[in-house]
Amino acid sequence: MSAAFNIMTIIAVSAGAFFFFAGTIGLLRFPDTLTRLHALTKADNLGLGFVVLGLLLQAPSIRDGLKLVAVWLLVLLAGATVSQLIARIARQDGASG
Amino acid sequence: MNAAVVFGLCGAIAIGLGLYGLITNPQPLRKILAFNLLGSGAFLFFGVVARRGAAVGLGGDPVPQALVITGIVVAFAATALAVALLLRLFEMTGAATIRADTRSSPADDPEA
Amino acid sequence: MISHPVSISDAVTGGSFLLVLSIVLPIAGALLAFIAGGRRSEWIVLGTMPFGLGVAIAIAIAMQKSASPLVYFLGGWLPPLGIALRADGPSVVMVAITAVVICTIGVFARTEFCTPAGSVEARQPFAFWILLSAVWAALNTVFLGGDLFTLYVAMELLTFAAVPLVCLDGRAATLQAALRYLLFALLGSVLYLVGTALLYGTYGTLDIVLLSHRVHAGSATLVAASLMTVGLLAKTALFPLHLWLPPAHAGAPAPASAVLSGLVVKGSFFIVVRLWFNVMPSLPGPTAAQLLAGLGAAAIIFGSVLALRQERLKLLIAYSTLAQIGYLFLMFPLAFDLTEGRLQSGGALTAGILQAISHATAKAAMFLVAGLIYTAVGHDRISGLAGVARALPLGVFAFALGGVALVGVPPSGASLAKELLLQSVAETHQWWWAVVIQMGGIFTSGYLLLVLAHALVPADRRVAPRAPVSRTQEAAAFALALCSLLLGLVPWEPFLSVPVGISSNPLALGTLSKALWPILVGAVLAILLGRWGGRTVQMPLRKSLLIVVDPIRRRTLAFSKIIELVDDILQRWTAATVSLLLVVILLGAAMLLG
Amino acid sequence: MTIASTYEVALAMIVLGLAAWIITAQKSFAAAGGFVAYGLLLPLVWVRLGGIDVALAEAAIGGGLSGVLLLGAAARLGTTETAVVAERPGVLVRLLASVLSAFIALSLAAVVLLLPDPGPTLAPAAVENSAATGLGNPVTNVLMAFRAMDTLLEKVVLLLALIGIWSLVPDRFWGGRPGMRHEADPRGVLAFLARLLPPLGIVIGLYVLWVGADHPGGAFQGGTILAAMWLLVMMAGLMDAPPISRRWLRLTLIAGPGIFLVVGLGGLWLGNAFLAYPSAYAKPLIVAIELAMTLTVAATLGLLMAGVPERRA
Repeated sequence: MSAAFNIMTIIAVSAGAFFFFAGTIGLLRFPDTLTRLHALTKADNLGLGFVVLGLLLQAPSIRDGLKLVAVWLLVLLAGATVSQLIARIARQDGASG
Repeated sequence: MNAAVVFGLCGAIAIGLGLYGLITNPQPLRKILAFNLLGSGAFLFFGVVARRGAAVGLGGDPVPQALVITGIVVAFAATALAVALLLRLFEMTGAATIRADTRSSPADDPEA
Repeated sequence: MISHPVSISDAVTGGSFLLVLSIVLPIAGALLAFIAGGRRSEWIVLGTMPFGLGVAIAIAIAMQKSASPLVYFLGGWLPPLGIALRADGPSVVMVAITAVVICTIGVFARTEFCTPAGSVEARQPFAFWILLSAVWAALNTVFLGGDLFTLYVAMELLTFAAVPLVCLDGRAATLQAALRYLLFALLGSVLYLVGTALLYGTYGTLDIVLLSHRVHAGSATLVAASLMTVGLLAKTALFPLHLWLPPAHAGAPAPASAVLSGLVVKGSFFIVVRLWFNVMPSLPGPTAAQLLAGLGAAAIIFGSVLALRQERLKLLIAYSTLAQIGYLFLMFPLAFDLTEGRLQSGGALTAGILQAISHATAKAAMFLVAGLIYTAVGHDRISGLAGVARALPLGVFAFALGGVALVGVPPSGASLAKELLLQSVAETHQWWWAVVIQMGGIFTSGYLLLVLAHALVPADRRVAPRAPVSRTQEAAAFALALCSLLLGLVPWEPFLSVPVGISSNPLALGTLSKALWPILVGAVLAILLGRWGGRTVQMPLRKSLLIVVDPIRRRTLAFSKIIELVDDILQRWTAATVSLLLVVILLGAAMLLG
Repeated sequence: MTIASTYEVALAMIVLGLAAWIITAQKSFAAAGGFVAYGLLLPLVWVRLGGIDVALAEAAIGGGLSGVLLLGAAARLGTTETAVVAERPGVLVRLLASVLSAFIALSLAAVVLLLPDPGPTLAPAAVENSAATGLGNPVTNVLMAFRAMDTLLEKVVLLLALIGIWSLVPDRFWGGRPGMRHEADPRGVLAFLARLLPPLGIVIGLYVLWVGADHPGGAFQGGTILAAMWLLVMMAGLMDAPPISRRWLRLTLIAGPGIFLVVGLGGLWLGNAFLAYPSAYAKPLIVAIELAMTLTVAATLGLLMAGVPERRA
């Protein structure tokens, strides 16, 4: 049982790491702010989601599991808001010059 | 190579980089950044010391760890004060430099 | 190694809770003043002053009675886990003098930093009174703290209280001076912090007494010692690490300058003393001690020559502080006992502490008078001081007394310090330091006479003070100067070791004449180096004198040009920080040599 | 090399790369950005060094508050950069500086590697004496009991930095509100976040304070989270910064050190020593002090970030 959990954790966390990696490449390689933002937020949300999913399987108690989910939700919320703000500024800058 | 060795070296190099930046970069803000780097290197030294004192089931000696927490607070207070001084100086003079013409005295009397 | 909460009888030796009070009282004053605000802040801080002074005196009495250092274990926790407060002789003396100086400055500053009628609260008074209280708390912690990290926090408290004092008037030039001061001081504190980490990692404690039992010469300890010492020197502004001092001390409002120059630099100096005399007396070795005193000697030459070349009174006093800080470091090689290979807490240490407190009182008095002169005539150009003596008779007299005390005329504390130093010179056969010691007195009298010569000349027309000068303020400055002059008469024996046969009769003719010749030489120096202009030159006697001395004057001026040039370079950030690293390395090497 | 040490070496390399970036980057804003990343990676280092409490403090302060402060300053000072570049020292001086810094770094590295291993430690003493306070987190025990004096002084340092910043106000704005007034779209996304997050954030802040008694966390870390919530609300324009003359504000700012001082003096009065807690009440007293300190820290940090008062009340 725990071996299966461990394997699933490894798979999920690796998938998460892959998405982070892809997102970072997008951040570095994409041409403008909006596409970079797109790469970053999309990949990071998924990536973190996978990491949290993987870790959930290892959580010692329900309480710790809930904390992990809370972390994920908070990061989603903050990430979404901040990328909105950045995108808005980028659009304004783009419009004015 | 344990954590104490790796991060001890890391702290020493951070201190070296911080010293170099503090000396050579003329912008006060960069000096403040360099000071923070120096400080983090010093804190890492405490961390190494704490790690080497790990005993009785603790991950590290709690005393140096507590010292670091106090140190971080003090360093932040210093950063805040320095940034406020710098921004106020910028507001008044439009420049951000600490190079003073040493012969022009700081307390110029208003009549002269 | 194991520490339990100890019972009251162990934690509290007779009256040692006074040590706690001396720190808590000014902190409480600052906190209460912060809530109360406005005029009440001033009253609260002034209200704590008599109590603070009382506590300082009570500590001295308690120590005299117990005839041993007072110790207090905070929270009942014994070191190494807990923190101890300790009062030994030097710290008791420093606590007492700090109380006297702070209280006198408090009396003086009432006129300058009072909340104007009609406003609820004003920025400058609010900040000044709280910062003054904080400086006091920080200094007492520095003098009494028994743990190197507590000393670090106290030192930061001191810096954060001192920096805003520099730029209270809010002008751009003083803001810049404050920023320079803060950045350089922060560099100093990081170096100190690195040193404490290394010491803890080697010995598992930062308690001064425990460390003194455990310390041995190892590479980590040597590196820690040189980093910590140089970090402290940067905060003390010992040459060549003085770039921040002249603009900061000269730019601040007079009462703040008095605090900064008289007291604040003594805080980090005192920690150097703690480190070298208490924590590791046998570690630095004679070469390192000579190096420290060498920097001190350079500070005396640079500070004094530059002081003589200043056009403005406050800058002159600031540069003289530079020289006087150098004087404080002359004691290190003289306290070194070559046969035992360690620093001895004997006559030389007493001299250093005495010099520190004499300077604290005298320099505070001189800065206060400079402030009065500024209020009275609206500027502090030395060449425009004619007639000031008539407008401010007591003030100028106080300035003269403070200067005379610093020169080392009996019965001043500085004269006793000089006697002690010269005796140590004779005992340790280091004649070259005798030359430097005498030079210090000569230079001091030089710039004192320079100022007095200008101030005592009658003006063409009556100088009408632009603003009335309060007699209380003059009296406060005078009291401090008088205090400095009389420090040599205090029976120091219970607190500081005074070898027998030192100035049994300070008023005897022989000692007086010994003190007078430096003044004469100083007068010559003042004539040679001072910026003489305006009326004073017209006096026939000096005119004929000038013809004789003109060629010599030209040579000395060329010399002073070189000094000014070097100082210009050292006041640049890069040069100062590079020399800081060089001093670290040199000091480390000197300690390695032994 | 084990996986753990590979990870540590890689982490150290990234941290040092960022450190080099902070020093060498052309633009201050880029350097400050690098510092934020640096400050976020350091907590990982601290976890490897077994200092979870420090990791929390470092993340909150180093990466969070200091980073925001420095980024903000870099944005405002951007125009001054070209003028100051002229003051850059010449090649020879830079070479000298790098040689000296490298020499000092090398000697420090040598010395720190030669420190005794296993080193001297107070961990057994700290654990052995933890019964006196009833707290399970040894770091909190050191901060609140064994070395309470340092913590008390540190809180005064924080307050003093704030007074120092306030003392820079132009006289006409004394007693006014710090910082600029933030005008954000009340229906915008930031305002949305500022309505949604603070209730949660306050709970988390108090939770961090509460668990700090027995697990990593504590007054400072909790207070920082509260300060962040306050700053968020202010930035979203939902709430203005309070005028610095307000009595309630000043009371909050000294509540921490004030109560600490009172309890400390109570210890003197009740017989043991200054800063000693009567053993029956040690835990409730410490939690009370920490609660007050959390509020004070939150208020102080928020105002330190807000800066110099620039507007009338």
